[in-house]
Amino acid sequence: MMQHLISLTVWVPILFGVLVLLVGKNECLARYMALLGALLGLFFSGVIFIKFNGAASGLQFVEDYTWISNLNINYHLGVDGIAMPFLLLNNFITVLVIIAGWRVITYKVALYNSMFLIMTGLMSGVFGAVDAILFYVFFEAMLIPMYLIIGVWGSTNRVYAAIKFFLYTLLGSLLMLIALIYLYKQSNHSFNIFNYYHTPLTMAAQIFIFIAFFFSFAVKVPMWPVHTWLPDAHPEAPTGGSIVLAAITLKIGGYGFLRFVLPIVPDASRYLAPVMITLSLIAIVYIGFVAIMQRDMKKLVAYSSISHMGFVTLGSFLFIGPILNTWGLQGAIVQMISHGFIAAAMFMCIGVMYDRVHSRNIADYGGVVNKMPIFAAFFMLFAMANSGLPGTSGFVGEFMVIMAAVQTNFIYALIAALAMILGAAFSLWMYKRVIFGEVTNSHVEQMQDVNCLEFIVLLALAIAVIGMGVYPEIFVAKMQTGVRDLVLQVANSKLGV
Amino acid sequence: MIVIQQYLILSAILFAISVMGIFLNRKNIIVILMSIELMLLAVNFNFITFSSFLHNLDGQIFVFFTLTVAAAEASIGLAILILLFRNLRSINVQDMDSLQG
Amino acid sequence: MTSISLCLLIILAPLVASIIVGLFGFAIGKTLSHSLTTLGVFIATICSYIILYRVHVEGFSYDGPLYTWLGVDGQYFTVGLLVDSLTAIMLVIVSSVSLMVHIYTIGYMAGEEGYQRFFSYISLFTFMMFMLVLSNNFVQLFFGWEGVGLVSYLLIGFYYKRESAIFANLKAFLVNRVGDLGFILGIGLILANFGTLHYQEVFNQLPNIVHATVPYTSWNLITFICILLFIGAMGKSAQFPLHVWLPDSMEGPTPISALIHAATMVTAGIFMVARLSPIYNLSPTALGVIVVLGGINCLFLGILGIIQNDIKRVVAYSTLSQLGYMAVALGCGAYSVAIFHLMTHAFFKGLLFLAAGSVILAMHHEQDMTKMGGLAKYMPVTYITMLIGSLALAGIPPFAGFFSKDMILESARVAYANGLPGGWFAVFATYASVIVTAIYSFRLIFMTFHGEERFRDISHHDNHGHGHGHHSFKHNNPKESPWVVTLPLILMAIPSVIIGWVGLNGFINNTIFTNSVFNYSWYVNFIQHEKIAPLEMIAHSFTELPVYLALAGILIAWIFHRKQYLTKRFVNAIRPVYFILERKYFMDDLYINLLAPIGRALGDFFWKIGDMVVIDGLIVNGSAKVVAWYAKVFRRLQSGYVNSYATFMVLGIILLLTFCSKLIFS
Amino acid sequence: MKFNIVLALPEIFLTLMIVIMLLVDAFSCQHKKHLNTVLTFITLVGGFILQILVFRPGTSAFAFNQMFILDTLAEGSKLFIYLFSIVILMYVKQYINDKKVLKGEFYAIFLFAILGMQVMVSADNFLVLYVGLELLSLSLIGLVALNRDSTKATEAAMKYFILSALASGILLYGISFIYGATASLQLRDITLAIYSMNGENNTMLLFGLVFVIAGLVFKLGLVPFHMWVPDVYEGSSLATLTIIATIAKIAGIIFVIRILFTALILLNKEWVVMLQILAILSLFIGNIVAIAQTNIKRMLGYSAIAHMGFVTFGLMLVSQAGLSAVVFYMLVYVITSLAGFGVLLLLSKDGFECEKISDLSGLSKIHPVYAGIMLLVMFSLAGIPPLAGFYAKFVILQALVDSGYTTTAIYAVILSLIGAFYYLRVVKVMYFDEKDANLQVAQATLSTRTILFINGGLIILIGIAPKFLMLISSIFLLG
Repeated sequence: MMQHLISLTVWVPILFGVLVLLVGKNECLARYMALLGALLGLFFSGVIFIKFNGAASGLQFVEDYTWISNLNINYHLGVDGIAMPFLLLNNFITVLVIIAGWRVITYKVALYNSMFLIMTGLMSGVFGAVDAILFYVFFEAMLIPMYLIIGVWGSTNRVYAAIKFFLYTLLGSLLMLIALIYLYKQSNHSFNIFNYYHTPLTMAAQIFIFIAFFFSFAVKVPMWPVHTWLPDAHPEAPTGGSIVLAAITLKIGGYGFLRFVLPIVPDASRYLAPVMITLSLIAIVYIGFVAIMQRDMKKLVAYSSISHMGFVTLGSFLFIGPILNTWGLQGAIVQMISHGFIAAAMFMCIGVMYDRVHSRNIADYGGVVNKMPIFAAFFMLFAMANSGLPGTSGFVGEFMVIMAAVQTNFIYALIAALAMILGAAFSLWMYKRVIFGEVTNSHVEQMQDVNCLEFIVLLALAIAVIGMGVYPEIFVAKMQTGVRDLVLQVANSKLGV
Repeated sequence: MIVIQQYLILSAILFAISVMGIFLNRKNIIVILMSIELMLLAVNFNFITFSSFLHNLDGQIFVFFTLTVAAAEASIGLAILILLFRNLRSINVQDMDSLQG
Repeated sequence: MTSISLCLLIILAPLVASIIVGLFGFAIGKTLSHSLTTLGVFIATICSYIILYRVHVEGFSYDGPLYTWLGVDGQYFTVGLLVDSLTAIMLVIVSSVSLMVHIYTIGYMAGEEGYQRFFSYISLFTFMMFMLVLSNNFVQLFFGWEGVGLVSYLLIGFYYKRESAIFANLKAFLVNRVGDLGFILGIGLILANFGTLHYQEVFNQLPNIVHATVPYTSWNLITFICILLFIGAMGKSAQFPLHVWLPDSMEGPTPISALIHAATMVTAGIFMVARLSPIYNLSPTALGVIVVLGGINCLFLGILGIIQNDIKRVVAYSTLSQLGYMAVALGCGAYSVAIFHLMTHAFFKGLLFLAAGSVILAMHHEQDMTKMGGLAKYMPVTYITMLIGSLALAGIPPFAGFFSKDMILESARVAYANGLPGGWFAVFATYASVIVTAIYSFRLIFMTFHGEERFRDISHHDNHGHGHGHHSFKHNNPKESPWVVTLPLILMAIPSVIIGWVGLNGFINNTIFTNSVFNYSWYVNFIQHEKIAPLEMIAHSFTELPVYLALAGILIAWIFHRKQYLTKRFVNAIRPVYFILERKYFMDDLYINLLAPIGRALGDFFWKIGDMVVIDGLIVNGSAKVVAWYAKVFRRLQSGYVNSYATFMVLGIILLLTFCSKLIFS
Repeated sequence: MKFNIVLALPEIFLTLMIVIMLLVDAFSCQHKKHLNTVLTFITLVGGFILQILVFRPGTSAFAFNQMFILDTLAEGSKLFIYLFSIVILMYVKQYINDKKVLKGEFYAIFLFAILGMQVMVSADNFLVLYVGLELLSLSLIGLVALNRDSTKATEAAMKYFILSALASGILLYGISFIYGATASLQLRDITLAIYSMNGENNTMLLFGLVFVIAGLVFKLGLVPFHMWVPDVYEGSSLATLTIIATIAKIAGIIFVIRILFTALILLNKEWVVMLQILAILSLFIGNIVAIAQTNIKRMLGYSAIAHMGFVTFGLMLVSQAGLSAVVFYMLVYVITSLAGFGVLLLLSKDGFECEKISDLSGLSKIHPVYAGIMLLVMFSLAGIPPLAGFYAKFVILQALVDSGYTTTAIYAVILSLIGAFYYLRVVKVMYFDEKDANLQVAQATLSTRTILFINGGLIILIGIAPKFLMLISSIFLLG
């Protein structure tokens, strides 16, 4: 049992997903079953989180079985300090998504719940995989449920969004596949990711691999300029879809940079770091400005996600001399987890309003606080977190990355810190127009405050956001060793070997 | 003395004629069927030439088979042609264009 | 109880009260809500005084962690406590004013919507302010810094239905964020160069860094850090040019104007600089910058106070001006004097705001002074306390403001004499501002409490929508406010009178802050030569210019009040200047009509051109279109004619032959 | 020893059964519909069992003066052809019964086609190869033309006939040159003869090679010898198409492997270049033009061109890894396609042919299980893990990169990305669009549904445990 915790985290939700499909006719049972599956996933990942030894180096909860022996592909799972928090985040969010969709989703209930459970399992697999092909399988398989989620339960422009999302991400991942196969060849036919860490590579090869990985992960993150699928996919997806997409799927991109790009091609990373930093800074500022002007709330939050994820990529590529900046790296991870909570919360809030008014347009709202004071309070908290208020999780990651950026180059920090202004501008301006003011129209007039289920979800997220802001050490302590090992790994050049 | 090349050139010419009969012909399908026959004959000619020059009987045996198959082919071809005419009221190559793109 | 537990109690009592009232306020009712929060702050106040006693008398001090907030790369950031004399004084100021405001609010907000919410907010604010002053490191300071900003945002927008209020709070937050940008970069540079964010550890390392420069430039690192940090202070303490949010913040209910926008939050920047005095002492350049900005605030923003008709705005501009004074004191290296003024200002300005609130309450939420007048006989307590406040503000001896302000003038002269960059401007601005201060504060007194009773003609229209209905004073007179309102006024008036006497020696001679605030050497030298005591100082003052300037100011205010035609003529004479003043030096226009539209235009440009046209249109959909175009072209090859199919096969053979031809003919 | 007729026992049994069926069909009354089906089933199962019985694992046995070979490659592909034929039979029986025009001939010709394939995969001599090929081609043409009243079907049959006759002419012409250069029709003897030339350039041989390759790739449908594929796919009835698109492809690829890897292996330097260029063209045309299609059969035709291009990448590597990748790819491709055609067949009823992509509109609401299987098929064809199709692509790409063809691999994945678009469109139609009024679900027997379900399940199962099938495909090449 203990040795198979990651497997359980991966397969139990998937199994439940299939079961939910099978009992599809009985919607009520399907819902409870889905909740049970999600809770079990949360339970297992929670056990992993608690049992995880933050001081120990290397992988924990390792499972290694032969899978496809002729190609030396193994069913090899394990987590280190970098991957572990994401498992918890992932399962936590899924529970909330299931609850959030409890009453709202009435169309193809079983399929909806099952898709989310399968998604969770697959994403847990992504974070738990040690074998590159296993990783890739989970990584790509996610596309299928996500495609359906966007396409089936999305709104008007869903088909375009779903296909765009799919092809965009597929483009990246196919190139990654080639890079993985290339690495397989270079590393004496091994698909173990950690073997790649010690595989000597020439600079040309490293740059090639970097570009391949870049396409794959930058699209997922998404980095400017390969970000345009996100503002289309988010608004079109149903609330749960947006939440999962923003909270977890994007993190896979950031995780990929840490797990693959930096340690496997350290020299190319160093060499191309200025490019990555530039793109990240563009994302932070350019997208920040774009977000200000959005009229669609979900688009706004989508753009704000891109801007926030800019901190992740920025933090991941801050070098001081040849050494990767621990602050930046740690900050990137914290930012990812924090953004998981905040983006989920923001989309949840918008979803709550959407369910009542059926519009995402800022102009269709105004004075919501008069009708939904409790909701307005939650939304305020999350909007503030989104603009990086200290005491909320949104601050911690940004703070660490900015600290790291100052150490590398003051100008980077200056530009990155503009996010403080822009973040506040787009979050609070939207908040002002939507929540404050007199009740503007009859739709708002009829709005009811949050119901019990919504309250539970929002409360859980609020606790997460504040908890992570006030006491981030609970997460950070578990990552320390993982991050340190990564920094040491990246410090080694592969050229001279 | 006739050298092997001359035989081969002859059969090549026959082959070329038959191929051109297929791809230059825009009118009648019958002509195409005839071209196919001619093509097989060109091949047969080649086989026999080689068989004779190599003193190896395999080529000639092959020719028997080819001829038999050619007969079968012709019968099927004509059968389809009839069907086609029944459906299209035409055996014009250019009229056979409902499947395209 | 140990002092640490006391400090924890100080922090937690308002927080717990705030959370309980915030979450369950609707359930526990108004009375319990205000009792609970007031009790929380009361406990904090008591504890603060105990701490002050222990620090001041028993010499207690503490600097230690509470818990580890974050650990990276072997560096641990803790949430900790720093208790020393500066903290103790600040605790007392904050808790006292906060307690007064809590009590006052019971009366002021009675019957308003969101009563519990308001109490929850101000308690939360008190907590954040305590976090700010008690912090022993920059991160926690920043937490408190932003936390008070958050509550300020919430409170300015308290009347969330009012468009002007929700505009003002957004503006306040954004302008503050501009300051915070500098602040966090300053923190970043400190971390990068000192390797720690703990105050004491930073101070300890200062000698190693003194001559360091910013990479790739020849700028002095310390100066750079100081200026960046001061940019933060400029936001929070409303220094020019980031002052624009403060006048607008008067949209919030009056108690918070007193608490947040006069007494405590806006002085956070002053506190921060004083707290970091060891760093600032190393950079005369940074001090020069502070002095000049402070001077601008002090004089030019003070002048704006003269032309305001909104009673709260007058006080608000006066706050800007006084913050300018504090900044000048900081810039002159007289940090303890700045804190001194901070303290006296907290009381008399808090008093002024509360009294103004009392007037507003009596006038049924009318804030325009042109619709008041002659209130003195109806509201004696308010009148007297407000007069005390104004006298203190104008710096008339022996009120509290006199001592602190006089020392600021003194320190400006000292700094100028010692060659501080921009020192001359500081001297000029502070002196000129004395007269300005007197004019606007007494203009307020005269317009509100004296002269004809203009309010009689005005049918008051209710613009709050909280159920007062329509009132008019045709037949009934304005009434003095209830005791919960006047009690705080009286309680605040007392320190406004005496605090200068009490604190003078400690602050001026810096005996009180021996280990926490370090004045610049020229000021220290100056003070050593002059032994200053209250009575001597008062006596001495009559031989000096400032008192006469203040008196002149009062006189001018009186003349303009009495002779309205003179006012009009004067205004006509300086029409262009008056226009500039009316537009507030175009600062609001700069932000609202220039910078904000540029930002929005950039956003639109990036979105519609960058994202939609270039990336999506050209690259993403463009490549899809190219593929679709290819599909159209290549499907035409499949013409449907069997002879063309055969042609392709033959072409294929030719293609294969060409690939083989090299081998054939080589 | 030399005659060894036992090895050909399954084929002989097949032939006998065909004759019996023709007789039965001629004399039985019309309403005994099921008799033909049952007989076909018995034939296929019998053939399958006999095939197992006659083979001694791990050996390569010859018969008929070495003209007929039974090695693991032949045995394996034969077994799979029987197996898949049984599946096809299950899928098509309802469809055939519903269609009034198609009678018992269908089964007879179907069996003839199978016989042709069996002969082809076992041939070790150009003559046998040719006979098998023609038997297969002519049967398929017959099957296409069986839909007599349809203009499209007859047109497709005519085009298929003309082009495949041209192709066999080209092939024969090539064979004649090879025969002329090596004085043999025996595949193994040809290798020896080429070996004895010591790498000297022999114009005749190379000339023959080009023509043989052209004839071969016609069967696979590589560009520019692909023109018949979309037309025939569109024109054939679904039942016929299922045969053409699945088992015929297996036979075709084994046929190509036989010729290239047995007879012409020493000329690989020459044919690798040719195959590479053809494969590149096929990927391009197949994937790009498929995007513009509205008919799902035609779209699958183009997709088949692209897939064959992918397979050819495996062939051109001339390595054990490449070949086993090819076999694996083919098996996965056939299994996946079978499920797809199965669904389409079950959706066609009473003369309604489910062939427009839009015919599938809203399938997920009408029949979620079929929609689910179709979804798996589409994603598998697009090569999305964890479905079988991914591993098929993966092994080919892996083999490509391992042999240093990294650029080719990148090209291949970029075109698969474009390819993914049209598969996605099918899913989109099924899941995102509103119901189509025409669409009805045919009543299928339990056995058919079970088979379809297993077939769909296999797509996932192979995805989860691809090792088993990979093992099988490497066993193929032991002989």
